[in-house]
Amino acid sequence: MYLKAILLFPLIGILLLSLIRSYRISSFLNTLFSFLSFASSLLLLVKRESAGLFFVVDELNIVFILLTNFVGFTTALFSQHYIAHEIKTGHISAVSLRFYHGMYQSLLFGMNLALCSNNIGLMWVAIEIATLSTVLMVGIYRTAEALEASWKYFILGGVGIALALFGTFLFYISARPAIGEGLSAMAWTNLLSHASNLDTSLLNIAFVFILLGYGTKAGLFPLHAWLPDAHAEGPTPISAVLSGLLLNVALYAILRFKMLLAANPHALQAGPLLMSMGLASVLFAALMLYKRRDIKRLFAYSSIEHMGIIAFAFGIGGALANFAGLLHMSMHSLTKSAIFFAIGYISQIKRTQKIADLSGLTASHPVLGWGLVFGVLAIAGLPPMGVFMSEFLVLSSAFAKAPLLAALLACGLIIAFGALLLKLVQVAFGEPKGTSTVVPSLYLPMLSHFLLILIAGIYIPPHVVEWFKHTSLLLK
Amino acid sequence: MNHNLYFDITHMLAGSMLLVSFVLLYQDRMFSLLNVYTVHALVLAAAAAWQGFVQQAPHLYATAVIALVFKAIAIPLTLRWLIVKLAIHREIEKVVGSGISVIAGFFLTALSITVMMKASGGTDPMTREDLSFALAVVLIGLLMMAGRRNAISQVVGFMSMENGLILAAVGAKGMPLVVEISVAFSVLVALIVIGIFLFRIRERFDVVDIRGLEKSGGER
Amino acid sequence: MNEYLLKGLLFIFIFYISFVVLAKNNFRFIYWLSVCYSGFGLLCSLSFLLSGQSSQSISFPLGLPTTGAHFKIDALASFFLLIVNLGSFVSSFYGIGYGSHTSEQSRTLPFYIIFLGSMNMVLLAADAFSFLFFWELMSLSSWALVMSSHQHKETAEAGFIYILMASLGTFALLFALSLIAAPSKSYCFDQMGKVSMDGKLASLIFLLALLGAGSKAGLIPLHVWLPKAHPAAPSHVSALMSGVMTKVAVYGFIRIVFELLPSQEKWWSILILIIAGISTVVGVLYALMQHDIKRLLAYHTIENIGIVFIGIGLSMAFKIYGMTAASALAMTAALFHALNHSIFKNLLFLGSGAIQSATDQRDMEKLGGLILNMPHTAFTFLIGSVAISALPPLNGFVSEWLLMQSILQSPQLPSWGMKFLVPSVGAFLALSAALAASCFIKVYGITFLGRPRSMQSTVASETDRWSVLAMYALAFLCIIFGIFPRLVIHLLGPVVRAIAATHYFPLSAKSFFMPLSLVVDQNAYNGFVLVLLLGIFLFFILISVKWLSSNQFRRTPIWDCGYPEKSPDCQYTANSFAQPIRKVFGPFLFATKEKVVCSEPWYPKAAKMIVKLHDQIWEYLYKPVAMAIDRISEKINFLQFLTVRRYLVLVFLTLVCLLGCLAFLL
Amino acid sequence: MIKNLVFQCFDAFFLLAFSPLVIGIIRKTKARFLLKQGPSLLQPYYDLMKLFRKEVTLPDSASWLFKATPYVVFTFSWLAASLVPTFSTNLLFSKTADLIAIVALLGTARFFLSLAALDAGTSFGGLGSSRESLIASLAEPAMIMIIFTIALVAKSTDLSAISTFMISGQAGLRVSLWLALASLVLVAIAENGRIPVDNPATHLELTMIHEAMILEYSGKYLALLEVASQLKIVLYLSLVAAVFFPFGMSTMGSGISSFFIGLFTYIAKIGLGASMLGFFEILVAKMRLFKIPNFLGAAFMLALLATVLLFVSRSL
Repeated sequence: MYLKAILLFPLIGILLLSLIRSYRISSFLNTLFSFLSFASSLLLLVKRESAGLFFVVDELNIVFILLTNFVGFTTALFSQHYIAHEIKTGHISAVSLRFYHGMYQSLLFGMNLALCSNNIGLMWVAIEIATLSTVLMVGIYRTAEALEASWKYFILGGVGIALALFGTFLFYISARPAIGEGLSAMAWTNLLSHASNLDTSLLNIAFVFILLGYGTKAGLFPLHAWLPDAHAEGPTPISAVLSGLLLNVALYAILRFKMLLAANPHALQAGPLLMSMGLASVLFAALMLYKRRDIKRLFAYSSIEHMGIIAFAFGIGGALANFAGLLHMSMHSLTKSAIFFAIGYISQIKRTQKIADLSGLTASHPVLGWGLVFGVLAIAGLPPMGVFMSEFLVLSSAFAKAPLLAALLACGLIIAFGALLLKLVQVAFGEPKGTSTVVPSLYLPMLSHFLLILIAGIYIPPHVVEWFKHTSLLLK
Repeated sequence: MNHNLYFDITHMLAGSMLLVSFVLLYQDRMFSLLNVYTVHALVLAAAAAWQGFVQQAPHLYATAVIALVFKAIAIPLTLRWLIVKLAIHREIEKVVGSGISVIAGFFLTALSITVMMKASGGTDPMTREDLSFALAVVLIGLLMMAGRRNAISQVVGFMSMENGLILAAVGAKGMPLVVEISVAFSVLVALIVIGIFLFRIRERFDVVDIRGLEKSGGER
Repeated sequence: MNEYLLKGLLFIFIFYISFVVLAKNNFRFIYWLSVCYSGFGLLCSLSFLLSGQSSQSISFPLGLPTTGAHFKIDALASFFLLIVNLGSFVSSFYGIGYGSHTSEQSRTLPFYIIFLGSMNMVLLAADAFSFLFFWELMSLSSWALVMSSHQHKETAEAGFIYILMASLGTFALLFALSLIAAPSKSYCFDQMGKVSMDGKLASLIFLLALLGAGSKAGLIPLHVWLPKAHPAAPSHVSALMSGVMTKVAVYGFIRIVFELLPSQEKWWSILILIIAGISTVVGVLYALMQHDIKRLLAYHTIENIGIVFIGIGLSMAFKIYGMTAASALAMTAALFHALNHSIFKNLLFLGSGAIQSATDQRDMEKLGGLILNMPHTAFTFLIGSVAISALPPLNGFVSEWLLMQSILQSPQLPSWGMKFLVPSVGAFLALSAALAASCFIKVYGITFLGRPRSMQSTVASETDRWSVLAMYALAFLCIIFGIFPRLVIHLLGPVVRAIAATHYFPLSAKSFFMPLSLVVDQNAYNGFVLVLLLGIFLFFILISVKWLSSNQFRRTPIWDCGYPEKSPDCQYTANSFAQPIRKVFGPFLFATKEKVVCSEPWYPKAAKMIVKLHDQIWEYLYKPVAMAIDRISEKINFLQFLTVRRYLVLVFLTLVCLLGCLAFLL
Repeated sequence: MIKNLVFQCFDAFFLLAFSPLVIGIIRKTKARFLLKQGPSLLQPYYDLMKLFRKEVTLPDSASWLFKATPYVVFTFSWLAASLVPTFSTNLLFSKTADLIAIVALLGTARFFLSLAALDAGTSFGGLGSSRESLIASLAEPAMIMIIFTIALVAKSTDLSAISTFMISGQAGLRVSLWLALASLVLVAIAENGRIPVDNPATHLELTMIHEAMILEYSGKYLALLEVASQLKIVLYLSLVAAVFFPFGMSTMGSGISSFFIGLFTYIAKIGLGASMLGFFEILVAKMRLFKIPNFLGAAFMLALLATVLLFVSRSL
């Protein structure tokens, strides 16, 4: 029932919000619906339903459902004030506003559906819904840059869609002889239990397509091209959700498929593939960070880097590294969205996204400035924040298993850290410059994320550990 | 009819789709490109219908109808209208020449056949060959997108890729209808979005050339 | 009882950190709290060391899931706790007064607390995660402290290099610890050291530990951040960073290499000795070339860390060849020097802080004559200078004497390489001690003596009483540990026994005060008798001179061989003082270029001398890397500006490549 | 114990009384070799008496350090000198400091002297101080290598133990010891500021080092510093004697006759050493400042060679 609820609330939200014209009501309703889905996802913790042919809630997705709805809710909160200012400055028209809120709920719906679907076809549909909603939202400012970013996202995303769909077909075809025709051959639970009987070679080809298809969504190098622009040109709440959630959902899909491969003893080792793509993403993003001049694009590249780390972690495999990967996914989404919250207000206050025009924020705007410092240090993997723990686990298991690659990864991390720090010092320290406007802002979303990652850096609840551990075993 | 004939006809339909893909690759005029694409969609419709007949799966007829009405008639007409309206019916600018792209297409076909033949030892030969043709069509569609500068021709490339996907889907026995509908749905959405885009682009630029669109190229 | 102490330490830590929120900007409160906190830590470590109990450990279900957070106090940890808390005790005390001279307290206070706490916790941590957690937290909080004067451009650069090097070090340590943890499948230190290991792997771990700890401690060539970052922080923080944090790095090195690794290879000690020897001499030569007083002190840290590592390297060499007694002696010397350095380096940094707050100057060329205006600072700084120059009868000499004695044990090493290497290191040590002395003649002479070179220096006044008290406390320790070195050696007993399996100076109840002398083989040094004799001789001379000579005196203008010059600019400067040494060592080490610009006789203009020093390590080791990264990022930046079609080509090629791999490889 | 204390006290005061005479001997020797009459052997004593009686002038800018330094320098030098065995080994306080500590005591004295030179804020003071630091820094490694060589042979850095060992003749004739001796002589010349490193007899010369440092001193302070530098010369001469020519030394516990024999041989040895130093000084000319690193480098190389040869000869 709760499962239905997390799907139903956004659905109602889509319908209702695309009709309401008033900003006040619609933004409130947007937050309310996000909160309702968050609340029902919390209830999901208490009572879990058994897997059906279409939906499933298990150890792997429960954390992500919870996380998605939580970040969805906090972002909705953040977006209330953010969008209010955008309307005031005339960046967003009334029509676009209806569109925006509708699409926001449709994005949440898509992600929830993708996370709890037990059917590879349904998951594909869900991810497409989510992608298309974000495509539309990225272009909402209608500036040349925004449209271009949106177009880029659409074309590359479309190709990704096609590739992922082909992969999905291939999975079905490989499963058909073992499970039989029809829907049951597309259900995760069935696929997993019959994994060792699936057609091995088809599975390999299918995985390549899935990796490229969903990898495009996850922004792995060299499929990343849409990501920086989409983050930079869209409204900041969307950047937060993109980085914090949609990338995770795409990776989650890859993980599901990797699980099948892992359960089949003869199938291709997905590890090296993920590792090399992850490593390439980390190194590439790290080097790209240095020449960035737009602060949102900077953190978009940082997201690519972190997706690379996660892919690398799953690529290494083993209980520890998989655990680390899952942890890193959750930590990254919390941290990165919080950073985007801070940046959103900062760019509104300073009316610029150019790094060179921002300076001395800790002096002029202590909460935002120090918030940004905290977030960047957290994302760079410094204690006592959660990313430190996940990076510790990733690197330490990598050092033990593949020292050379791990050393390369560490190099990439240091290079990226250097770049982020360089920009951070420029933005947060020094003498403040430029004029600033007063912007109504709500720090609660940002601070709540920070509190969570702070706690996670020191203590992870045993339940979460259990879920992650169980999943790690399945992932091999 | 005996089993061999079934097989041959399936083979022929899939093969002709690949052939049409090659023809698409070869085109260098806007209208003829659309015409060839219509043929592509028609062959797909035929293949879907044939599969529906062979597998005795009535829902595949629906797929065939969708392909016929939507891809073979509606979309080419829309695009033709767009081309006229935007006055871009000139030669397609290619990055590489037709000859080279056709050779690349051959390589891709060879690759997909190698991959599929090597792979599906356990599956029946019909699915296997069907799949290898479908994969080739998908790859060629992608090649087209990568090799053309013009937005319309890229869209055509994209759609031929979708056709390849559907070819694979209809070849797979017992594939639930959910998937086809979703494909149709996605194509529909894709078109709508493209339409919105074209209009928006029209508001600001006079050409639907991606180069014009990419003028700003992000941050400098 | 110690269990309670350990628990107390941990709980008070949490309690203490949580006070940041309450105290806001009441800096006196925070510093008093820090005094109490480090005082408690000091008591804990002393009681542990004196009671001679075995280790106590405790664990919490925090930190790494399933492993938990483990904390342990043992002899080694408690000795370094002593160093850390002694330093932070005095620095916090100093902060009570010094705090009023600094602006923007909110940028230092929270991080100061975290810094102190994390240094303590690194020492207590007993699993890899907690260790690195607090290690990195220590770097992070000290980075924030460095960044507290964020308006200066150099600070940003210093902080940047610092935190990058710190992360490099952390990654290296993480690498090392992961490799140790891998076979035993546990991150807990207690289980980690128990597995035997392949020699090559152990060597890799050693190199990584050296890289990790060395970069934090400031061994050459990993030192580049140190002289930039340490001076940038507020002075009491510089004192902690230089005097104390580097010791935490030494602790980390000893913990990993001597405890977690089952055995040591022969060439390790050779490598350590070479690096440490070079660090001592090059560190002090760099220091001699400086005229920023805090930067100079920071360079001296490199030298002293080199000395500590010489002791560690010797101890390792002796241990490998089974000479446990000599190993214990060298380790005693190393640890003693670590303690000494933390004391006098703290003292000197606090003194420089007092100068800075009195004159607003760190450049020695603008100071002078402060001995008249700041008598207490001047006196304590003099004590610190004598101590750091390794001159008797103060503590710096005792540890260097012990180190020399352990160097004298080296001919018994069977390896020929070591036979030649160790005496050369001894020569390096002697050279560095003498150069340190001349460096501090320069520092003291230019800063405190002579005539004031600037207005601020003329009108400077003595610093506040808290700061003075803090400095006197440290100066007192310098003297006490020089006269009664056995006090420290007694404390070191359990530590050295834990590392080197034996203790050179036998521990007995009697040996606490008597005999006061240190005896190695037949060689002896007795600080107490020495001071006693000095006192008697001095007394005799004072009496007899008073009786013998005329007691008339009068003040006159300076004579200066008949060429007196009124302008203070005609005094020797820091730069000119170092000129002979620069001329001897400079061309080789710094590629110095000196150029004298004299105007033509008919066009009178001040003559100028331009000295250019190049940090060759920076230019040949670090700059190329930075340039390479910059160039690569410039080269690949075009990937941001491709057209959609080109991105599609990328996707397409990736797909084809992967399919090709499937087709032809599998 | 009491006897030992008496001997030790005698040693200290004997050195104090004897050291100006050594300077007298050096000056006399130099004068004689230059075919001059030269001042009386007792002239240094007269000079000191004169200085002690004179009024002190203090520079305006001088601080308390300026006044304290002569006492500090004197005390440290005197203590260091009286810790070196002269006529007898194993005196009461010989276990207080070994050779390394004695050298370091001189270092403390030099440290304070160099500081005092900077105190008045003159250009000459800084010049002397800066050059002295250079020489001291370069001499230090050579000294340590010498100590190392000696300690390797005698298995100790304790001077009494070294002398006892050397007297016993176990050391034999070793090339290393001769090299070490040569090196020690070079170091001693540099440390004491004798020709060719420094010329104690000149003023108003840009090459002066030690004299430049004490330029502002007068009266009793100057006298104390003079005595301190004389004690330092005696110290080095005694060091050479005790390590390389220890014959005739008495040891604690032996009779009064051996005490007298020791004392007279000691006076003879020091006298001989002083006149050899005087002779050497008239043979060479003062060096340029930047030749001194080469000079001390040679000392270091000799000492290093001594150590290496020692390994070869006995494979310790």
